[in-house]
Amino acid sequence: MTVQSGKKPSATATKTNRRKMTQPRNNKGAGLSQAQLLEMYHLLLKCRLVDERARVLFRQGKFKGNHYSAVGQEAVTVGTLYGCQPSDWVGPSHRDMVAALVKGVPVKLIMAQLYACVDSPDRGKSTPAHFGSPEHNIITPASTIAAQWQLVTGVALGLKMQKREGICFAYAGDGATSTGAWHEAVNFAGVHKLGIIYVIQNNLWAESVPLRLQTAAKNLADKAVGYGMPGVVVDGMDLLAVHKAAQEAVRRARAGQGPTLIECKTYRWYGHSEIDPARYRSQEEVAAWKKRDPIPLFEKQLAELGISAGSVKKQFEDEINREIEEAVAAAEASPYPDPAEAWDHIYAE
Amino acid sequence: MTVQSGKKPSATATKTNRRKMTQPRNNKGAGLSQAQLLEMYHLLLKCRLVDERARVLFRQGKFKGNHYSAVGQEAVTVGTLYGCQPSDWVGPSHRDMVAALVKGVPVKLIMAQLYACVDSPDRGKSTPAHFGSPEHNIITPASTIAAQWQLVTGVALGLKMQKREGICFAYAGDGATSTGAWHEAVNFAGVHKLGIIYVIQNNLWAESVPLRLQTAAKNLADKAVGYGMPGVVVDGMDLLAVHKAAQEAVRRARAGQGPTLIECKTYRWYGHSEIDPARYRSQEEVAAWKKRDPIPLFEKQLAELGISAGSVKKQFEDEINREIEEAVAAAEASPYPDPAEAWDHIYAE
Amino acid sequence: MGQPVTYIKAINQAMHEEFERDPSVFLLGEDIAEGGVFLATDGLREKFGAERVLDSPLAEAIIIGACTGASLVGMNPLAEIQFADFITPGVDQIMQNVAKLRYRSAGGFQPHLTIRVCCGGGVGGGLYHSQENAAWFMHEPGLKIVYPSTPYDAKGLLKACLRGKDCYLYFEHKKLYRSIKEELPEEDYIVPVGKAKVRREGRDLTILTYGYMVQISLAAAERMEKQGVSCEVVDLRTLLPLDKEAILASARKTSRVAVVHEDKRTMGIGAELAALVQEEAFEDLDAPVLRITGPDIPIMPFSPPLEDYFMLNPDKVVQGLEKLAAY
Amino acid sequence: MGQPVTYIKAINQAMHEEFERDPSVFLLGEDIAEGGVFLATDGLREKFGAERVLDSPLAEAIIIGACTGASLVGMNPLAEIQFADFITPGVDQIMQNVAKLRYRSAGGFQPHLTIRVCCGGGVGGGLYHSQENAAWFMHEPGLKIVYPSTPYDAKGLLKACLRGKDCYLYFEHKKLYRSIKEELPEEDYIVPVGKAKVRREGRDLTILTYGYMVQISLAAAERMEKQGVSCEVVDLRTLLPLDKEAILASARKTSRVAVVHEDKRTMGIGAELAALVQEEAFEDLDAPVLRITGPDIPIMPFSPPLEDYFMLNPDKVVQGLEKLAAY
Ligand SMILES: Cc1ncc(C[n+]2csc(CCOP(=O)(O)OP(=O)(O)O)c2C)c(N)n1
Ligand SMILES: Cc1ncc(C[n+]2csc(CCOP(=O)(O)OP(=O)(O)O)c2C)c(N)n1
Ligand SMILES: [Mg+2]
Ligand SMILES: [Mg+2]
Repeated sequence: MTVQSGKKPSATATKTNRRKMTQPRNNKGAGLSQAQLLEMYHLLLKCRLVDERARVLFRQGKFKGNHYSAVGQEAVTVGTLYGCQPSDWVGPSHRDMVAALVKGVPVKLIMAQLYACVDSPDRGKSTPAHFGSPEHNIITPASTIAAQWQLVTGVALGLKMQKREGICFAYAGDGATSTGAWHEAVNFAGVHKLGIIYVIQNNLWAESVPLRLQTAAKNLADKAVGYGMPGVVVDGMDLLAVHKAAQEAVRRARAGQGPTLIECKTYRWYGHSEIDPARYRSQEEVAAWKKRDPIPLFEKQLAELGISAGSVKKQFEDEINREIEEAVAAAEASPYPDPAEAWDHIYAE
Repeated sequence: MTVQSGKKPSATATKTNRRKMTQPRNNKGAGLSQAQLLEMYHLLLKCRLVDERARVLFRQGKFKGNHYSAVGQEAVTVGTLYGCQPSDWVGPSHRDMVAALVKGVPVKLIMAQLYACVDSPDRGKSTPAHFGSPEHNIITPASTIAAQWQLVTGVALGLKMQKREGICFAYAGDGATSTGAWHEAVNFAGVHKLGIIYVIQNNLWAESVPLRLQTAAKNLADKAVGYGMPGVVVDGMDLLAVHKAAQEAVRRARAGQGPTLIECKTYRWYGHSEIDPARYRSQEEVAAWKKRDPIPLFEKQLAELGISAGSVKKQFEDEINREIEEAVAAAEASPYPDPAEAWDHIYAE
Repeated sequence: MGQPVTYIKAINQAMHEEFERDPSVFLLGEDIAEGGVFLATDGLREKFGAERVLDSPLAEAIIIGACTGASLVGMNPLAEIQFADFITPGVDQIMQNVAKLRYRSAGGFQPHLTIRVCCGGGVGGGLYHSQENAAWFMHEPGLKIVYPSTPYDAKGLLKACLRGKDCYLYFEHKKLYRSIKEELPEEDYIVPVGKAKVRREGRDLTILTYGYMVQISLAAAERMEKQGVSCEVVDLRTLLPLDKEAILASARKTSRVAVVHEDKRTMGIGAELAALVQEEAFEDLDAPVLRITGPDIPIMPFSPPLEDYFMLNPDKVVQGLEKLAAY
Repeated sequence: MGQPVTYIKAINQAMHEEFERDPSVFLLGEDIAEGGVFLATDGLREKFGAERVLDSPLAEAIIIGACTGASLVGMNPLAEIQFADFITPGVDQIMQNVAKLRYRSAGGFQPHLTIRVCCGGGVGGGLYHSQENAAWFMHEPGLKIVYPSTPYDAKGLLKACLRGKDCYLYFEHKKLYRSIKEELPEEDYIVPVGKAKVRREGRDLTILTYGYMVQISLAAAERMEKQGVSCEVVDLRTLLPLDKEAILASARKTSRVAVVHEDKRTMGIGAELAALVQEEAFEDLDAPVLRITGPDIPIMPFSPPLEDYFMLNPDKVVQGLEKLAAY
């Protein structure tokens, strides 16, 4: 199962990335072929399963640091990034570990990251939540919220100046929108009409801080007008809706028409991190959002399009679980870096 | 000529601050009495004359540092601050030296500031552009743009927590809106519904940087929606228009209804500072704006209201110039601080 | 004396008591109303209400800016920076307003606030939950910096800050939160800002240290004792302004001085201490002031062996002290 | 050798030449396209176009963040911080991304950029146009800090940064901009990062200094010579990493060391230098390392007598050196 199968495969996309474009029976499928829809379904499941596995591993004490689960938010990740090209860049937030999967990163690399072993892209330097992969143009994020938002804005500037192929995807939560770093970056991209899609994962909470204490704005996407760019609010549980909104933003970005700010209303099922019991949220609130689980929701959409998810689910899950278990085994077997590596990579020369 | 003569004099306003409320002949006068309108006119002239005098003094080498002239922008200053109470606070920008006049500061203190002598409120510590007066609740601003915007937001928070009388006025330019500090402050005030009026002096330029390189927003006031507060665009050359917009914001603030963001479209006649020849602006642009000089514009408005500015202008100017010359003489005569004062006021204890 | 309490409980108690004592105290920070990651602020909102215990937007500059402003109209603000790593967006306010407003207004405006900063490594927190960066702020007269090493001091220093009139950075090391307990006096007390404390008397050499490293240094001193080297451990407690008298007295007494800190070496706090001691006690020194510190690498890496490599421990400190004693 | 040029002209030339040489060089900063307050960037936009000479919004963090990001895709960014005083809003990016991205990605991402920072006092600029704050950044391995004192070095060091692969802070002292001239080679040259230079040979004592203070120190050395004291003046040129070899060689040669810097004393660069010298050359020292620095007050005040009080001058340096020589 590969992932860079956007509608317009770029020069760098491999042949195997291209799939037959069988249109589903009606136009609800956001112009996606059946194969693409199933690929998205596969990715949705993969994000879920890898994340849930990471939660278990953390609770088993298999890795240190922390885990920031994105379970519940998968439709945002898959919907925005699906179809992106190898030449595109991602500036992930602390909750975006699984975004790497959509960009084609093998589970093995992510597990290596959790285990902080030599096989991780950063050889154990960064924490699990701050996965990056140079090979996949996923920037290793700093923990300071919205710092990566600035960096990836800079990448978009560089790509534009170099007239190089590729656009950027920036991710951050509702809390991040309050930071000065966030504001400066979005404003800058507006001025320079950069090819970047800003995705706000509005999950209503920043740790224990509710949205109403974060900002008095009605919608976070309302902020876009202050930067002279389109702002879009989308149901972050609806994979196809997210994807449609994202594709319009992607089209604009690739056409040099500038950035878009997309607010996805979503929810994290679990605490801010695995050590947060999240008692500040009511059980009703959590239950209501869990009812809107993006996976069954997408299964229903697939059914409406005449595609039976049930017939592939087990196969997909098995495939994914096999990759996960192999990845865990590899990470378990991989050694920690040598302490002397602490001195590597301080300077280039 | 006093200045705290708002329509609702506070308990702290002195008797002499109250004036007879003679309504002008039609309602174009923004509900102001003839005496109040003339007082505003007096302040407008005063801001102009003090600023022009400062320019001359700087060019004569009478003081160091720099001067950031606000000539052209007086209607914003007078229009927003006129009627404010002694208990109200001001967070001025680097261009707001003359705002102090509207808050009732004698010219003497301002000249002392320019001369950096012991009679200045900060005994020569701060630069001319960063005039503050604790006695008048004018915060001595830092030079880092929008830093005072944060401070005065904090004052508004404190006033609210203490249930103390008083609201806040924050000033900054178009350039300042790009800073993270600006964003964080406005957003914070929105959440806490603080009693603060944010005034953007949009003079189209930040040093030599034109507005289109500052932000892609159509209007800077558009940013308000992103903070859940009203945003108002007003002709910053029209004193009465500014005052009306400000009074509505003041009403909201005093009633506990929260902050307002007011964008005043205005123009600085001269360079960014006295050392800036401002060649980056076209002569046509400058000429067009000079035609909209707020002083004759207000004189016309007065005339329409049946008030003859001409009959008082000379008297006002003489009065003001006398105060200025006395102030300059006093500043000239006042000594510099003793070098040992460099060690004062580092700590409270 | 009551029950033994942890360092974090002592901090929590200090806040509870000062909120009680002074109605103008309020707390502003991220994720604090529910008690916070470490439960430092536990119970405050329940007891004193959401008007005095404010969850702020995710924006460190305005946390500090708003507190500073509020202090000008009679509030007594306590700001929390959740992790020291995240103080950088607030550095502008700290450097340009907090540290300078009193000065540049010639005392016309008198800002005062306390900023609690949770810092330090050794808990597997990785790059951005381990920074120990008080050094950045020691270059700023106008600020005072305190850094307790025990529950007693944690409580007493926090109370001193909340009763003082200056602008305080209060660093608390997360590794200490639950690792040590101490019985605290029942009655009200403060620990004065600006005073170091000799934690262990010694004759042969002096260790200047603070925070979590006090524990490590005491353990190292214990081991040196067995080798016949008597170490004096001076807990600085206040980093700015330094208690020069106490520092120099001990340096003159033992003639050999080591500085122990967790943070990286170059321009760490040890630089100032070494410069000061050699400047003022040159004739008394039998050896150069030795810096035993974290390595000069950008940030504490995450992987356990890398973290271990970064962190000081009694072994590493003993190694340094042996060299110093043998000089 | 061509015409004598000023320090600022040398900076301007370096930029022109490197823009010419490397099409991936671009400049991002406030108020730079028109040439800037001091005309440092004069002529660049006219010659290389607005696509490579970008006036940024008023936002230091994104100036640095955008440059860092752009460097990841092959650009060679030159950022300008108009006044060192205004670097604080960008400190977050500098500390957390610029200095650490290479490290925390284990070299997977290779940021590189040059940040020009106009600093220093003595020009009547007052509190926020006089700060000299390189010290804040010396605690950050991952950064390199250069600080030229002559037109030759200004040009050569800027070129070295623009050809290097690391992240450079390039401090330029505004007092030097037009106060000294020097003939520069016609041919292309660089001054290597990391190498100090002896500006004046001497036998009796060493002055470690940099930037504008090199001029002041040379003047002071001149006067000491007349008193029969021969001073060696070492211009550090690079502050991070320090050229330890050159520093220690001179210290060992003269046995008496003074550090001269304009910035305030506590945790100023002199702290690290004093710590280093006593650490490595203790046995060679005949006197403690002396710090001759600005006073520990929050910021350079504006009023002329206060500014004079803050700024070092040859008189004050001579006073210090006399004490050191007499020790
Ligand atoms: C500058 C900064 N301040 C504080 C933190 C601590 N912190 C980590 S995540 C977080 C909340 C983030 O909320 P949001 O942006 O809504 O993202 P979410 O976690 O909900 O996905 C905070 C405060 C940080 N990482 N960086
Ligand atoms: C943080 C910061 N960066 C840069 C500067 C230098 N600077 C002083 S005024 C100014 C332009 C301000 O423009 P604007 O906000 O539009 O106000 P105006 O001068 O037009 O009134 C700049 C960049 C500063 N004072 N603070
Ligand atoms: Mg959130
Ligand atoms: Mg402007």
